[in-house]
Amino acid sequence: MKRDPMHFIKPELMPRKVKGPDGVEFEVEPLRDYFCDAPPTVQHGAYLKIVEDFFNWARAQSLWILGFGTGCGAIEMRPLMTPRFDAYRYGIQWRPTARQANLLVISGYLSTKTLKRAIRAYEQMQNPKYVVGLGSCTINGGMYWDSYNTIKCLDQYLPVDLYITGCMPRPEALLQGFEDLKKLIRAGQAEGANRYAENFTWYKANQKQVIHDWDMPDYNW
Amino acid sequence: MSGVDGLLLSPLLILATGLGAAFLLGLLHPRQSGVAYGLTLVALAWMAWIPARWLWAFVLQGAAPVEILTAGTPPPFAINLRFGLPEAALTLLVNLTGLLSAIHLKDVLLNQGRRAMAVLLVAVMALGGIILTRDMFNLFVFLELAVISTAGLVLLSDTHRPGLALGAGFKYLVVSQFISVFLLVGIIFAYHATGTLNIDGMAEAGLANVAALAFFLMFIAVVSELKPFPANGWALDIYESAPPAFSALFSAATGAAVLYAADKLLLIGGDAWLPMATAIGIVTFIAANLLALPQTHDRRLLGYSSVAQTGLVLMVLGQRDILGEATPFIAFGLLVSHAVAKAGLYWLSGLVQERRLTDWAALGRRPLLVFAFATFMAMLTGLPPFPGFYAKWELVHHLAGADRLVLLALVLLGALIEAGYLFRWFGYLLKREAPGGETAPCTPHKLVPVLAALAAGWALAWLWGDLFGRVNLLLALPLLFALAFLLLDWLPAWIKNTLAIAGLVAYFIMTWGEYDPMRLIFAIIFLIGGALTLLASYHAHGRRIGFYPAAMLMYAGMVMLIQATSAFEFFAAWELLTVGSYFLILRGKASEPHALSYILFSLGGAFLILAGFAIAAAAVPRLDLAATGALQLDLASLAQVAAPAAPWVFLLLAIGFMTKTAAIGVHIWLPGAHAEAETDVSPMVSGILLKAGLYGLMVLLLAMGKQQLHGVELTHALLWVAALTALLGNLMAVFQEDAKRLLAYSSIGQMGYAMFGLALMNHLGWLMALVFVINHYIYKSMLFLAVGGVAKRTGTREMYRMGGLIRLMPLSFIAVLIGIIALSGVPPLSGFGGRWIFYNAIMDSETRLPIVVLFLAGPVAFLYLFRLIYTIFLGQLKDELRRVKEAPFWIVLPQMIYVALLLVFALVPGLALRQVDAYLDRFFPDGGLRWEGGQITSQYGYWDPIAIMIVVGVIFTTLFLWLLFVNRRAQMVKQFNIVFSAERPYRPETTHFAWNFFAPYRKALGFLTQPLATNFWGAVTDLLHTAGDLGRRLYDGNGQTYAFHLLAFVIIAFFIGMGA
Amino acid sequence: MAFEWIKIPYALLTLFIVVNYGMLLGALMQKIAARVGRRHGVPIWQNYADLIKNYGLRTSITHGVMFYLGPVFRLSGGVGLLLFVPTIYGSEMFSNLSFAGDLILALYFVFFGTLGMALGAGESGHPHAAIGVSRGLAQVTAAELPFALAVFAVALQYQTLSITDIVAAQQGGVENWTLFTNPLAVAAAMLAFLGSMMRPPFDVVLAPQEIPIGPPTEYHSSYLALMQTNRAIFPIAKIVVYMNLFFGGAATWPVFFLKVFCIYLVSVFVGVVFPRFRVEQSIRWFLVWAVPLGVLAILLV
Amino acid sequence: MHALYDRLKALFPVGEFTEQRSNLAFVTLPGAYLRPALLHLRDREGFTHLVLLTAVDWIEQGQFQLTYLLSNRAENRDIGLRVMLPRLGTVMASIHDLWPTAATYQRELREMFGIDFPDSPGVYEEFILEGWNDIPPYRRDFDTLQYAQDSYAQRPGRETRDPESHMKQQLYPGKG
Repeated sequence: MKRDPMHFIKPELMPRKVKGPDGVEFEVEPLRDYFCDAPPTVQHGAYLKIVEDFFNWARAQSLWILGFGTGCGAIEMRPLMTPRFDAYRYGIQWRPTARQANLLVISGYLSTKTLKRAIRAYEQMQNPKYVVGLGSCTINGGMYWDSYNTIKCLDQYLPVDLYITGCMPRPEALLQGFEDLKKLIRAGQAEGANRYAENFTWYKANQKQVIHDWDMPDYNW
Repeated sequence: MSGVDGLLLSPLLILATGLGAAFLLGLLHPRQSGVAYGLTLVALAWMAWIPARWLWAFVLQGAAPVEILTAGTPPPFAINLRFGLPEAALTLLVNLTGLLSAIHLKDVLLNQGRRAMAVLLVAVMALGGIILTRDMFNLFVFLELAVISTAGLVLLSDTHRPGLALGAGFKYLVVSQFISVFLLVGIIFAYHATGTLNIDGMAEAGLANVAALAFFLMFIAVVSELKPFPANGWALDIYESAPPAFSALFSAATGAAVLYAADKLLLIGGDAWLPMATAIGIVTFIAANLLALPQTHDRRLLGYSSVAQTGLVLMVLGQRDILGEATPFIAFGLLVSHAVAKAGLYWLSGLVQERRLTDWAALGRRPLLVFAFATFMAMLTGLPPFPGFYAKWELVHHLAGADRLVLLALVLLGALIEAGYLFRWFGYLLKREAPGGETAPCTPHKLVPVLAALAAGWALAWLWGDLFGRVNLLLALPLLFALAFLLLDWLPAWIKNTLAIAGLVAYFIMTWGEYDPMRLIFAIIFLIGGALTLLASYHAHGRRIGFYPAAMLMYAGMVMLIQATSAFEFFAAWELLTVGSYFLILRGKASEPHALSYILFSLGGAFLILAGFAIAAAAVPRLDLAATGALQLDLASLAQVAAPAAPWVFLLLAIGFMTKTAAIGVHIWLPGAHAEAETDVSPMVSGILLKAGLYGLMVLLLAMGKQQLHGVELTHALLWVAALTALLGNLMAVFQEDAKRLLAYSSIGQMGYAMFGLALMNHLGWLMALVFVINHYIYKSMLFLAVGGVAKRTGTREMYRMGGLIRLMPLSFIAVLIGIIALSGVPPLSGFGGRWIFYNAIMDSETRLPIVVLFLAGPVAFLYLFRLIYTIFLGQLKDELRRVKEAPFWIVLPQMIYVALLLVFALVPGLALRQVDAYLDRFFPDGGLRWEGGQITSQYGYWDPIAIMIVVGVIFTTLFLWLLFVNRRAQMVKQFNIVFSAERPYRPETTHFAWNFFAPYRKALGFLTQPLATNFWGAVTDLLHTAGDLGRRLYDGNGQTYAFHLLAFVIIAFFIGMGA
Repeated sequence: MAFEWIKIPYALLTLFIVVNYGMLLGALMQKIAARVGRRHGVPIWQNYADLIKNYGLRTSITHGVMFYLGPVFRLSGGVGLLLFVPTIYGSEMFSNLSFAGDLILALYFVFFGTLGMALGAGESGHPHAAIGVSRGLAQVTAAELPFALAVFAVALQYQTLSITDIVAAQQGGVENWTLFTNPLAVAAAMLAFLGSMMRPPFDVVLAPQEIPIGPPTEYHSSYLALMQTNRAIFPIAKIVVYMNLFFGGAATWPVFFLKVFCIYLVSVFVGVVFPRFRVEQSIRWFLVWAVPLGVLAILLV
Repeated sequence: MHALYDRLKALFPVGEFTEQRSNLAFVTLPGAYLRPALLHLRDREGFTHLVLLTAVDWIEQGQFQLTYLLSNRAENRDIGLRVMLPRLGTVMASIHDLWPTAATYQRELREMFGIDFPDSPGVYEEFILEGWNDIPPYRRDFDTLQYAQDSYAQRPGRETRDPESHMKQQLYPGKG
């Protein structure tokens, strides 16, 4: 039952003939006409190190998490907003849109179906951006080690900066993880976005290996 | 007899020729129908020539009327005929109609042979006899002759639909005999009472007093021949079933002749019988028009219309006590309009094969015939420059002068209903698809009568203008310029466009010194603005038949409007611009119903204005109407209208003007009319035409100022109307899906603002109104052009079908962007000036509450403006629009000029306003502005447009450069590269949030946009139609019923007339 | 009043002070709201970090020209509004550029940024942006009405449209403030104020849960930084208008800081207590509760 | 429930009857009689609610078992109808016209078991899986571990322990 990837292209993404108001027919190819397909590039920091350090301090101090719960671990992030943990103290906030977020937390198991969305969300964030894998499932599949539809190893598909172990890790562990991430950022070592751009073909190959119905451009701006 | 008369032929020859030719025809061999036809034509031509020659003599050579005595004895003992100016005119009319009808009837006559021709000749001769004779019994004889020959003609012509005409003719005969009995009995009684059969003798003997019943019988018999309501079913069947040319004769000639007979009888009856004639006339006028309203059969509709027109003339005859010397001018004006137009329309109907009104679409492709139809329609509805217009003006003024206001209202109501079905018909003719695409065969003998009527119509228009004595509209330069385009319509559009632009500009250069600063603003908008808008018309290819005459007619009307000094000129100009714009609007693809509602509201408004002027003229003390007979009312003397009439005059005029500015309640015509109009017409009718109504209001308010009615300050009421107009116009704009409708509703709102400014009645309020006038002209023209250009390219006006066009149509986008910023009043563009003056103006105002409504209206504008620009230019580009190009150059060019104008006006509003500000000091001495350098100061606040522009510009530019610098490497993405909750959009259609854009707002305030006004006017129209339909049940096609109608009519008339 | 070159550095100084005060005040208000929920909330310098972070982003995207212009419009609107209104009463130095126009200018310039922002958001092609704008505009029609009425009432009361003159009329003691001389107008205006601060119960425009923050959904990096700057300036600029019209203005910077803080706090107080209104609910609320106050205010002046 | 069974037996050739609880029972019947039986239960017996529609893969018997679980809310009792179908080329008539929700179940069954329900709305659209290119994963002949190992990169060094023995060792060390 192996099928050609083109088999999975949705009808709305198929090239189609349309007739303009002037009666002239032409072809619309949605994947080409509606999506930008420029590849990502490696971005260098500011020319002056002191400026870059200053930026890194600000980046560390302003972690905006994309409000995207991929698995059951998302439930452990909610308490961070409560008075008990109050992650806002540490400059951590949640943003509902990928454009404004700079931290993607993969919160638990990631089915291939969600992986596709996670990739899209990650690529729509702007450089520099960070990925934190939450819980055993992101590390080695965890209890889903033999599942037919979850990935077992997140860093094959997205440039993970930090894993937080546990099944599930407690909110305290999350806070600790974020503090560790801040250290990485301040040290200028959280360059996942650049790693992603550098190893773009490798990541894409891995992604496409598990996502059979690849119906989007290689990079989602 | 004078020397001149010696050269003239005896009028008796008219009768003799008719009879003789008919007799001769009998001698011919039945097969020689060609010869017979020739003989008939010659005879008719000869019969027409004699009165024509006489008419010439009467008018230009000063001939005296002749009395013709038969048998050589004076009246009591022998029949006498009179031949004066009216007789000459009428016989000419009758005989010409007969001649042209004979030409038109060629097929039928040749087919039917000499008998039919003889009967036709006899009929025409008999009608001539009715006109000429002064003897009562002789009149009876001619009437009988006319009736019998009419019936004979109908019966003879019973060819194409056997049975129908037969029935009609039979019914006609039956009912006619009833009438004859009345007449004969009346004559016997009258002779018994007075001992004479001579009409003048009876009059001298005071028959009406001596033997009222005798007179009643004679009178009612003659009136019944006029087919008064309801005793007219029998006649209508004739109209419907006879050949059209014959119906023309029946309608035009018979009507004219019998009306003259009725006039003679009224001479006997004296003043006492005038009210009855009036009553019968007006009831017939209204009822027949109502009955015509639901008609779908063309000839029957024309029949009803004929009856109505005859009724109107009868009513005029009945008003001779107050009309005095003006009676012939009015009566003939109406009569010839009716006769020429109706005959023309009947002849025209010979060119249409099917009988439904919609089948007239077959004529729609023939400009000449359309022009003929339009001419006839204008004649019937009394539009300038035709005789009916002058007659209506005089009539209404006399009625108002004698305080017969109910009658006045009824006349105008009937005229409006008549306009309703005629213009609806015209709409069918132009806009409906011809059934099967067939056009009727256009043989010369069918065409000649139509063209003759057309020529006669325009000749009469000139004649009546000349007779009117003061202003001959056909001599007005702007109107002539517009009419010249009728002759030039064969030229390609771009040449005509150049001519039109040159004409407008040239006329402005010729006249600009004549205007005061306020009028100058209007003149600039009408003339220069019109020329600017016409630039967009260069985009049209081909010849664009009909566009330029209509457009230039509208501009001519507007120019004449601001040049008008007297009420008559003003009103004529008003009607001209209305008609011109109607033809313009009608050109839109789906504009038929909207154009109709436009013209009806406009005519309704115009009639209110007419009534207002008439009442004002009556109430201005110094005018002695009876002495002058001329009803010249200067616009300035509106100020002198005396107290009880003044507020009513104000009210009538204000409502009349407000129908043009589309104040709430009478606004329903606007959205459709403006939205459905062509791309370059929308800016004309919205940006320019709407200002005519404002101009009218300005003239009115300047002259009359504040008026009180039952303790209500009318300007205060106007404030409320204006505020509600602004609010509801804006609100309704919010919920439109159609971009042009949105703009149209927005215009309603904007006009509300301008009206509000005027109604404030203070210096700054007026200045604000003028700012709105200027601004609205610029940005609404620009927006309509931009949206029209987009609609042209995308093939739709529905905004949700567009989207994302900014990259494809950047110039249009800029125009719309500038337009909406200006319209919304956001600094630094010119709309802010209007808002600033508004706030200063209301500081001076006593009234507060209406301002609340206006405050609410303000931000609502943002809603529809954002929607306009967003749903068209931003958001998601659709599949099929991906290759759309920028709008055509000639549509974009004026937009860019408007952008420049807006910026200039934003920077230096003083350029346009300073003069007006100073000028307004004359009327409102307090509260003017101070202009020092860039700064404008009122007594409350200040602003400096240049400083604002610089400050905003500097901040904006700085930030923009900064953003460009820090974002210099931004990746340009495509339209689906949006964060879509980690998904991707499905299709542009489902991603473009545009349809029902303000759904929550509808939930909250949608209840305010219930179509109350639309429902109200819909109910009024339904009511009229239902009334007409009910009336139709009277006419069941049964001869007995018709006879009964006649009896009932006579009895009712008897009780009402004699009982009183 | 006329233009002098020295006004430009003065105006820039005002701008500098207000931006910084706005940044800190914004965070402070967040902290206060957090304390209501027994949290500590963001650090007081959080807004600076966020701003720098956003400028520090290395990549960005653009949807087109209007997408660029949106934030520019937005911030121009904020800066312009601030500079068209005199900040410190009686100070030639901080009368800014108010020679360009009076109260009406300020009133209408408020919309400059809103309109431009709406257009920029529109070009992003994101339906949530359009939905947010649709909600925001719908709400603003009702929310601005009581304010407009109050402004009109105040202008009638003092018979002037010049802000400086209005402030001058309120000098000489607390009892001369419009707050006490025309409480109806102030009440109406303060209700309108709630509607314009993008806080609950009138924050359905941004509605982070349903339409990810509405109009600015697509904005990021320096675009967002510009908008954040505006977020610091604009509320204060607006409050300055309120302060001048209703609360006697401010003659010195400390008074200015205090009054702005207190007025700002009103919206925060209300915001932390009430849940969110839907658009039609808030429109009805304004029409039922705030507008009658405004109408009374203009009738009773 | 026995009374109900008797009534059903009178009408349809129903097979074995299993009473799980006093208010839950299962009957087996041939697929051809499913529809009339469902209609009877829904319209006459008050079982108005389709609780679920699921399948069991009896690979040993070469059969799929479809279970239609109906609920009578008024009397608080449930009945399950079982239909046995051959595993090869399994096709079953759709009941989406009786309960619209059935369409969703049927879509899932087609995707997860490969049981076809022609005419069921959207039955060939992807339901949960995207781009699935193997045999339906709930069939017992699908080897999920093998598939996971083939498809996904594994992190080396992972150990698997039996939870029972591991926890015993953790909690009670030394007790064996």
